[in-house]
Amino acid sequence: MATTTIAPAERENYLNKEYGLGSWLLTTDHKRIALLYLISITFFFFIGGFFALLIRLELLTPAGDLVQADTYNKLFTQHGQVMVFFFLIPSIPAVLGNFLVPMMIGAKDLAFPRINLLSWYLYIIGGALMIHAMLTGGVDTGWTFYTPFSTAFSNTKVIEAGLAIFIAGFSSILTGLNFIVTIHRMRAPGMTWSRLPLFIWAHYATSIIQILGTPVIAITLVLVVAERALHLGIFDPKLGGDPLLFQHLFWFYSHPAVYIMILPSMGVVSEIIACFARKRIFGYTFVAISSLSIAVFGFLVWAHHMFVAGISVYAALVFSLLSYSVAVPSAVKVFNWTATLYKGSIHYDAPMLYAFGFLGLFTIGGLTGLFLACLGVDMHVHDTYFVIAHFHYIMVGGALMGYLGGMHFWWPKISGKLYPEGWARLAALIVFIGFNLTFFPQFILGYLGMPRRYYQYPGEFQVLNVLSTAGATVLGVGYLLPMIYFLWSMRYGKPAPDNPWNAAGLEWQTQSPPTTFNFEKEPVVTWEAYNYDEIDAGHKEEVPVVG
Amino acid sequence: MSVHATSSPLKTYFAVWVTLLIGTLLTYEVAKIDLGVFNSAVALTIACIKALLVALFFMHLRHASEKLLKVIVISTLFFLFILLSLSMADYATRGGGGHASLLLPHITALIRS
Amino acid sequence: MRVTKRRCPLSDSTTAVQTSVHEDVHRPELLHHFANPEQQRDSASLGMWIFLATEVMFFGGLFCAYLIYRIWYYADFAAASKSINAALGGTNTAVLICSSLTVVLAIWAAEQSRRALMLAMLALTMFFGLCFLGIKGVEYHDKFVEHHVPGPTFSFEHEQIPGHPGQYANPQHAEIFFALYFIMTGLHALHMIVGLGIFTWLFVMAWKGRFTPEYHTPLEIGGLYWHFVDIIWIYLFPLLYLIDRHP
Amino acid sequence: MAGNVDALFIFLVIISGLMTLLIFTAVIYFAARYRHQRGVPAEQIEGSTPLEITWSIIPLAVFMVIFAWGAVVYFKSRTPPRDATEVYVVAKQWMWKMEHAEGQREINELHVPVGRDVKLIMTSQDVIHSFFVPAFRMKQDVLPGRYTVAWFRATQPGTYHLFCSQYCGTQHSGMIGSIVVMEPAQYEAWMSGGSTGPLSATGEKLFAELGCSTCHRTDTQGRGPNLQGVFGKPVLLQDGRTVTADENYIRESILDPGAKIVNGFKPVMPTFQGLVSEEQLNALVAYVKSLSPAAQSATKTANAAPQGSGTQVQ
Repeated sequence: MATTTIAPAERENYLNKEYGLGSWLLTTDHKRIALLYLISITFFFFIGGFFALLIRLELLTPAGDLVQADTYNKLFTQHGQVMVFFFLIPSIPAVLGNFLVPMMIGAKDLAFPRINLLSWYLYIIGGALMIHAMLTGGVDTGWTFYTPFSTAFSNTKVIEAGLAIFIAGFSSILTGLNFIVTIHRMRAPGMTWSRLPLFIWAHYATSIIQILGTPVIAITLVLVVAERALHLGIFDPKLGGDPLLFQHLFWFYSHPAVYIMILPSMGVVSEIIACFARKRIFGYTFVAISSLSIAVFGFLVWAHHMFVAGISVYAALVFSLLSYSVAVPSAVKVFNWTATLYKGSIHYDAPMLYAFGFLGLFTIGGLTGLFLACLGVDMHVHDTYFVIAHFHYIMVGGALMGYLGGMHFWWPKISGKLYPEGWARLAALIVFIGFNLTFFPQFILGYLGMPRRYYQYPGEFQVLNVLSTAGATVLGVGYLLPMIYFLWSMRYGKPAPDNPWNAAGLEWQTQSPPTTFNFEKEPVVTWEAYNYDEIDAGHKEEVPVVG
Repeated sequence: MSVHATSSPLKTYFAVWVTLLIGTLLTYEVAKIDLGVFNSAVALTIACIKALLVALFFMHLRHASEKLLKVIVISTLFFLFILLSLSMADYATRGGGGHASLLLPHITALIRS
Repeated sequence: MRVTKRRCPLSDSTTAVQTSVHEDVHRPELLHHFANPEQQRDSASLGMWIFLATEVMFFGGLFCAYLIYRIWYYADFAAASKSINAALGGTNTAVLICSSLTVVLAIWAAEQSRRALMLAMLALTMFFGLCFLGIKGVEYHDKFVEHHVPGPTFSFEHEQIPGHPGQYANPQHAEIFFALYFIMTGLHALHMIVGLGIFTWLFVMAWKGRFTPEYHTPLEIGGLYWHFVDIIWIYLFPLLYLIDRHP
Repeated sequence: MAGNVDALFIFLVIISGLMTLLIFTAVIYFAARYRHQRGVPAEQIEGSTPLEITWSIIPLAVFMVIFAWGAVVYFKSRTPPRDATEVYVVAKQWMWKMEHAEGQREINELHVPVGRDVKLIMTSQDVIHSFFVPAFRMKQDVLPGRYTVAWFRATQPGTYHLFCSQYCGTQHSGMIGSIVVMEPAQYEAWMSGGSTGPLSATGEKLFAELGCSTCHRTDTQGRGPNLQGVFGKPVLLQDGRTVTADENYIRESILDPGAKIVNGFKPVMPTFQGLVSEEQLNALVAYVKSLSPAAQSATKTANAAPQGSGTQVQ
């Protein structure tokens, strides 16, 4: 199964096959496009992170003293827009998904390689427009674009930002479309649905949301842009429109969008836990089905963002009830991951540490979601720092932790190099501690009543805000570290073997880094997913796990 | 899913075409008769039948040997239905007298009559 | 949608993957990463259907807005709708239905290797498409002249509400109708223009003799798109033109 | 009300605390107990359907309890008591304007007596704001173009934060004020000063000035409906529907008179959109309400869903 030979440096692979800018910018190789995405989303991550740092610095003191109120409003708006639309949504699907989906199912490429490249260009055009909007005045509507503020009151670059996200949305749609077709049509012989890695199931579920949810925000943004440019009255109560209609349409996408961010991360964690516990995932079928049900139920719950917005109480009841339908499959996943550890043979390599971090943070993030879905409590904590803390636990604690875990897990495959394990474990620890220090105090702040999007606040909230800012600096270091040692490893890292973790999965059966078409020979799958018993049985003298 | 092997014969195409044209004419003419609320119902029913005909025969959905395409169509319509119906759930039950309320006045009118 | 069947630039520079088990069926239009033509055609067709699902939700947001305001401002919507020329809208519906017929005939012709018929049908499809846009242009022109285009020049004063003599439509609510009318029909027209682009390309491909009875997937895929645009119009017509037409 | 929300909150904290503890303990215990040891292979376990069903059903049951409890608390907080004192709130960028039914006006401050139910009838002049008093665990978005309603009962004298919790532009974080809760005696003293007369009296004057009284007469000769006793009652419309005459209906009828014609009347009333300010509108609504002393507050139906009884300014 797993080969232990160290790859000779001169072996041809997707990285050294062709050189030059053109060979990258015109590539249709899913792996190269994944790297293009990796570079671009990292760029946006650090822009968004820079905004976050400024926000935290401003909130160090109760008075608004670091930046102007308008600047602060632009900071949190652009932090949200950049992080949500230009980092989190493309993060795992467009980087790890792009790289791994074809390899895991034994395909040579995605079904539509050129559409794949097109979606990267759309992302770049959207991103460029977003940056242009930020440089020429910025946006101050909040990432939610609530009307009538965004359509009739804001004096900032709403139209440009709206179009930027519209374009980036199509990038996301095309990625989802590509994945669905690829997973349906390109599986290698023997790769049945029940043999698919859970990573693939998660991406399949994600893609469903991408193709069915994203167009709704696209049209909503078209309406916002049109209304702002031409003074139509679709969302403006002064002209007969209903601002709540905007919120309905916006959240119809933006709630499921949370699952675009978290589902792939769940897929990553399933792979990592299985590998480092040397076990098949407990309840494979249930974990796979829970991904799909999260995708479907995710569409039924959007108005829980609107409990105090002025919707009908009866609708609020329905949406609150439905919201719990998403909580069940999420809980099922957590229980199954935990049960997978039972009687495992657990290794503590860096990816596993990230997976543990994910488990802890996602548990807290998920459970605090119960508070927000609960009508009586949401009345109090809605639009406070409680909400901020909750969704950062899901999107940063969950999605980003999974992304980093995945990056560490597959970095040897992607780059063909090994990163320094000690540093990686340290970074995982720093991120976990920094994260909790940043965001846990925000739960308390929210309960005490500090509203979100405040650039100055009453003095009694200061202690918790200082804690949070302190945590943010730790977190910042935690995020910088991996970037540094990943870059370092590309030049100085030891060459990675083809399967450094002795992991199951087709992607490990090809060389590191893979050749342009992934496999020397079309693989034929004759085994179930996560056949760690067979792998370990075949290696009695154990190949030492790297690290 | 072999599409080209299952193309409908020409006769079906022309029959569908004529039906669609008749449907269009029918929609147009029925709209001129006052049927109250049933005007919209009739118009939408005809539109659905026409759309179904196009999908089944022109887009070869009827002969798609694979269930997948049908599943995609049905589930897309399901999510569209979710979007429309759950937002309506809000608009229909906002109480009181403003015109944001859609359903409640109708229900009271129904009970009274 | 990418429907091309030509090779990717990288495919011919490779040596590693020429060991495909399906090498015996290699044809020029078969992309390197597909095992066989069936897989390629099925992928393309599935891709288009999923894209159409996306389009349904794209228009779905508009339908949602339309539905709510139509119920809120029914009388005003009826008055505004009555000011549009329904005969033109009806004609356009018929034109699109005819174009859908010519599309299926073109595919049928491709299957029968009747190249001339296929080219004629493709040309006819484009002709109908242009007719549609022309008629649409006339309609838009009428609305422009009547100051029914939302914006600073918009005016809808003293327009009777159908069935309620002496009652006039609220111009603001009528403006919402026209905003939705222009956005919905405008986006539909944009899809028509994209469709015309696709069909121009298909026509060129057909002219060059790229389509055979075995291989004409681009025609089928382009056709799916065209029919879908037709279906959208089938709904737009009664919703926008025929709200209340009784005398 | 704060107590209700807190009890529920604490319940949730306990539930989720136990859940976190369970998962963390299990993860840490398994991770330590089953750490990799040479020669001890992992034991492959396929899964267990009964276990999956158990850990789906039990959380679901707990969730349903949370849902039901939350719904009860929410429903209660959305249903203002009938005899609540009414305060009109107009939000604008970036201040809160309050008008007591008795006529007192305040900016960014609201004085209320301890132990009395206070109903807020709120609207916005520009964008969406949100009326948030953390101490009362109460929050309601304030929308332009319609009324939303909230209520509270303060139990402790003191000064409490009032925040705008819906982002509304530059000075969003400056749009804060305070709720001053006073002992009844102090409150009466405060109320006795600075009033220009009850809000309904202002409304009555306006009603005459704007010429409303020429058509809306108290006899049956008027071209418009007689407004005596209308508020809170069902109104039969021309198209056969019935609506409840609540604050939003009055508001809509002033701004968009053609929207809901009362059965038996002609659509002759001109719109007052742009002619009356939000404050004047509030006064007119208060006046129409004062004509129905029996039903100071809206009827039961309207109360059940008051915050939803939206109307749009045309």
